[in-house]
Amino acid sequence: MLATVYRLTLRTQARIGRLAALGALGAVAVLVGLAIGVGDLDDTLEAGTRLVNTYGLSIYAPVVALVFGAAALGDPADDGTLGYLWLRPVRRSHIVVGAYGAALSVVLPLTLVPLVVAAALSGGGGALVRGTVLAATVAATAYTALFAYLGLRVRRSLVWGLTYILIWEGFVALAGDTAARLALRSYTRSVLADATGVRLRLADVSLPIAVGVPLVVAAVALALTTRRLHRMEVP
Amino acid sequence: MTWAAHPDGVVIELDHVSKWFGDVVAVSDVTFEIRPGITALLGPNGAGKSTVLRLLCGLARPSQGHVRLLGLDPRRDLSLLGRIGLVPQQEALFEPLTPLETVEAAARLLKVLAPRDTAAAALELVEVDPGDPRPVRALSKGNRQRVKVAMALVHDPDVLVLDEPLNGLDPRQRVHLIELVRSLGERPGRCVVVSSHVLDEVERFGSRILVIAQGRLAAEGDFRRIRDLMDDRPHRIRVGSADAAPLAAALLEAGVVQGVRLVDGGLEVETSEVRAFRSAVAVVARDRRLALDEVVPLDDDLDSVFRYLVGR
Amino acid sequence: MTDARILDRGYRPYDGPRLGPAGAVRSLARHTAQRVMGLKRPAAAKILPFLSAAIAYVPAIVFVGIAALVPDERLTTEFLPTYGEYYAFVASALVIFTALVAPEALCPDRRTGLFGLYLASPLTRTTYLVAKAGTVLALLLVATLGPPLLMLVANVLQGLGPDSPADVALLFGRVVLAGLELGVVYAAVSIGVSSLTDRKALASAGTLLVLVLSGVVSSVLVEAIGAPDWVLAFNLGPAPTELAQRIHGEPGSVEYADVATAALVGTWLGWTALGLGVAGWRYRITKVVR
Amino acid sequence: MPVVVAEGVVKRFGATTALAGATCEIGRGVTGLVGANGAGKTTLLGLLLGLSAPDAGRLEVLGLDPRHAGPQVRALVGYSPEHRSLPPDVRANDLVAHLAEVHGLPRRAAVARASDALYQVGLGEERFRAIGTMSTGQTQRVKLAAALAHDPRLVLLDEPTDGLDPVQRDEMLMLIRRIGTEFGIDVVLSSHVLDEVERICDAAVIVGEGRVLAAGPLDALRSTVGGWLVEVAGGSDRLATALVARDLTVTPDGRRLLVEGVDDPAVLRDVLADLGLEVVRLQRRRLSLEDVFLESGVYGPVEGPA
Repeated sequence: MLATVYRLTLRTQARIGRLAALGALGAVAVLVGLAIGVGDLDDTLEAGTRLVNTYGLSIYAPVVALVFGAAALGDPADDGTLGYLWLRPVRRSHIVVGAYGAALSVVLPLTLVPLVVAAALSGGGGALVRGTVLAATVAATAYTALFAYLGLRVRRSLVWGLTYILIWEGFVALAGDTAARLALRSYTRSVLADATGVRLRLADVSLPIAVGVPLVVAAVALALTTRRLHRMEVP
Repeated sequence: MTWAAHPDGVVIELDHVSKWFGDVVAVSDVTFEIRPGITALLGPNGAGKSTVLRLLCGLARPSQGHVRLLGLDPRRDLSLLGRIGLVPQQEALFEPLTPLETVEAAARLLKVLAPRDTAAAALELVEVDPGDPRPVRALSKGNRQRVKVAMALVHDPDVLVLDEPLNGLDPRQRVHLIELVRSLGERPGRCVVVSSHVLDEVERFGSRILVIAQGRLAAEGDFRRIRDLMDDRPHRIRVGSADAAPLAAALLEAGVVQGVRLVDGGLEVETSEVRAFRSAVAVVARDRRLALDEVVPLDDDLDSVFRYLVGR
Repeated sequence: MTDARILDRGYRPYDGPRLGPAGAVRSLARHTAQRVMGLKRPAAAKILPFLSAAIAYVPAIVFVGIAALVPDERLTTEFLPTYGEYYAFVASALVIFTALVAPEALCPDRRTGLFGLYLASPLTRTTYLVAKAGTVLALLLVATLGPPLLMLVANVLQGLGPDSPADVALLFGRVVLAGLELGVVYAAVSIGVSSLTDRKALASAGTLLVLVLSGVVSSVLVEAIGAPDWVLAFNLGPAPTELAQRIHGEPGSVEYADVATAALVGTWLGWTALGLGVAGWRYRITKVVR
Repeated sequence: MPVVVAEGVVKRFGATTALAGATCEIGRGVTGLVGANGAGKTTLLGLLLGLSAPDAGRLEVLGLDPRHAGPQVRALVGYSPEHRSLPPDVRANDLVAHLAEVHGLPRRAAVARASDALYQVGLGEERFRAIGTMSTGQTQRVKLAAALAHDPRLVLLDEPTDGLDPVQRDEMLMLIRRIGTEFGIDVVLSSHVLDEVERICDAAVIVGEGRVLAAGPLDALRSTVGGWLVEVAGGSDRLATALVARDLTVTPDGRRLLVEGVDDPAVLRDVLADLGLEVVRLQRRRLSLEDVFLESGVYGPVEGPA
């Protein structure tokens, strides 16, 4: 059952238009990484980490997760095909995990590949690449789950998602430590800081927490999505 | 698959069901039972018909009262969902998939044995070529509609709900689908609910109707008997005859008609004792040696019944 | 004379003049302009277009005000920007306005299916696109040509402008040419992007993306990879403004010092042709759902 | 003078032949255009409007050749497409006036006629509301008004009753009938619901596999085929045996009996009177448009590559 939902979601969501657009955004990261690498900067690790952090983890990864995460169950709910999954003797958790898995199978490569290439090209060395891989994976996993719930909870989930990424994580979370705790960005940023040793603003969380909390957030988000799917009235 | 047979064969039961969206009452205090066979669900646009349909198959949750399908609550009992087949009104499908993949996916989710072969069989039943390599995106509206029907049949459901299934089909496809649904309705224990606005075609599905108007149940049962209950609406019947005037006089004299109008080629009568009229018309004509070559009821088809029940 | 009559309220045929395709193009242009500016539509639709167009005029009004209030002529000629420099002040308003006009003009027709109705009228795909492109250009000119013209007229009235009529005519020509240059390239690019999708939000974002990416890519290529300087001309942000200053015979900004005017004109033609070409191709192949 | 003349019209889209020599004439009044999915109906409508050119054959609409005089033809034709195709945030009267102008009317006349057309289709003050706030029924009427406002000589309607409930359908059909008669504007009604075509059309054109399989006034198409339909409330079998005794051939058809070989209807009257049965229906049998449609071999091509 779960595999069928996974395949269905993957085939309907992996659309050329979206992949091309996000691929272009990823290409920008690679280009800038190349620029850092080629330029005669003294501390490429610092510059590379800043690139992965500001562009990669703060904008690129969340946006990719938003586009595919929100669409995983949001699109079927909007166009009415959700009924073809819902009105079946399939546990709601299987539907959610299947759709989430499909979204993640697109978000992970689409996030990891450009960022890791950018990290490598920027000359930041093995530490940066390792940090990028771990941070990007945590980011993709958590954000995709968060936006999967958002996609099912609200209409026009893209607008709400962007609001969360740009405004909540972009400004409000910088207000102070407690506020920062409520934004995934501070955790993913801490993972990167821990691996590369570069000090990043508001990135003072220990590694186990920096990895643990996002995964918990992901689990809670999926649970909420399952409950929502169970109780909702399918359009 | 045995199911907890309801005592007297009732398959779908709504008991004092109401449904609000915010402070808009979509369905208010509706109670009815549906037995095996074909039942047509009718109602003006925006009168709550589609909400009743969604309550019926568990897509929506009643604000009050309860819905029972085969004795179970569709909102709580997941296994029940494996016995319901729904053809929804909206046209969206899993666009990149081919017809066979679409129906096979449904079959898998419905835990059908040999999903691929069953899917192919279901597609052949609705005259869609299972080997068609094109994604459903490229198919005509008529063919997409038939793929939806195939998805609802692939698991031989006990409850089949079709929301305007003939939408987009051409005349031949409509005739074929009507015959298919009729044969589906004949399987013992299966209950088919069809909603449609084209009443002349609804008559061919069968004569049991359920009319929802202004969010309430307006009428239920065989529409001909419903027509006969409408004693505030005299029957209008056209009588073809060369001797229109004398026949009109004779019928008036016999007291079986309340009103007569001469029209070209005969007359139109209004009668509230329709049975009396039907017994007398041939006898009166023969006794007075008056020509009688047509007796055609003008307002006892489903269209008129619906209009009287619901029309403004 | 009868004191009562019942007029036939039935259907009345029309036997007045019919204006043919030309009338259709004019009507489509007027309706599109109204739609873009939010007229005859809920109030909310008026805010963004009027706001962004107004922002383009604010600096002009301020400069005219200063020129009028400050008597000392030397100060004003030193302090106030030249016609070419004016565009730098309103760059952001121009970009926002551009990202609004074409998407609103082109996308809704296809999304709602009205495009199919237009094709069933005396309009053809070509006259439809001509009317739409013309409207988009006209609206953009309101923001690119209006303000400098306002300043020119105000300066001439106050005697600050050039003295001899010949000079005024020359300046007027330059202002019009610069306004047209900016309007055309921005119109073409935004029309091209808007023809690719029927969702105006995506078209607006796409237009902004093209403007931004053209900058990022060209600067990275030149600075990082060391591509020749004329590649900077592809940057849709500063390049058109630079060309406007060249039209006014003013020295442009430092980065573009050694970028030949020919390069600027070349990329201007390139972007315009690309935008209109994409739109022409898309509108020829768009299948209308009937 | 016929409104539309088509002779041997051929139209190919790549490998598929949408029209393979369609020949027919559409006259005044309301004409039904019926056919299988993919039989070329939509293609024919497109050719009539001059939106695409036929590969062969001759086509004439209102005396003009749509291939060369496309804009002139479309100025005189009103078209109401099947799909929801109106912007939701524009007021109905603004849109209809705009479309009238686009069809060539000067501004003043367009605004006046738009308001008039919206009245004629039964929209009162709701014509000043945004189309998005309107019901399906009202939107279909706005589309009809948009097709009428510029006083066309021919109106092409594609499934105008789509999405309407039974009462709305009857009202729309009566309105279309009025357009074809009172308004004096000829109508081509493309529909899949043959009962509705039968109810309001004067003539019909049946399209199948890219050709016109049958065309002409409905009365000619639905020639009477002899035989009578009799329905009684109970005692149907007694009636059957009595009729057979009068050496008439009787075949049951659902609740009714099909009686053939009747030369004088009086015999039916007498048998019914003698048996004292309740006569529900006594009627000459006529082919329905559906019978004609199905017998004309209208099997649309099994969806070949579109």
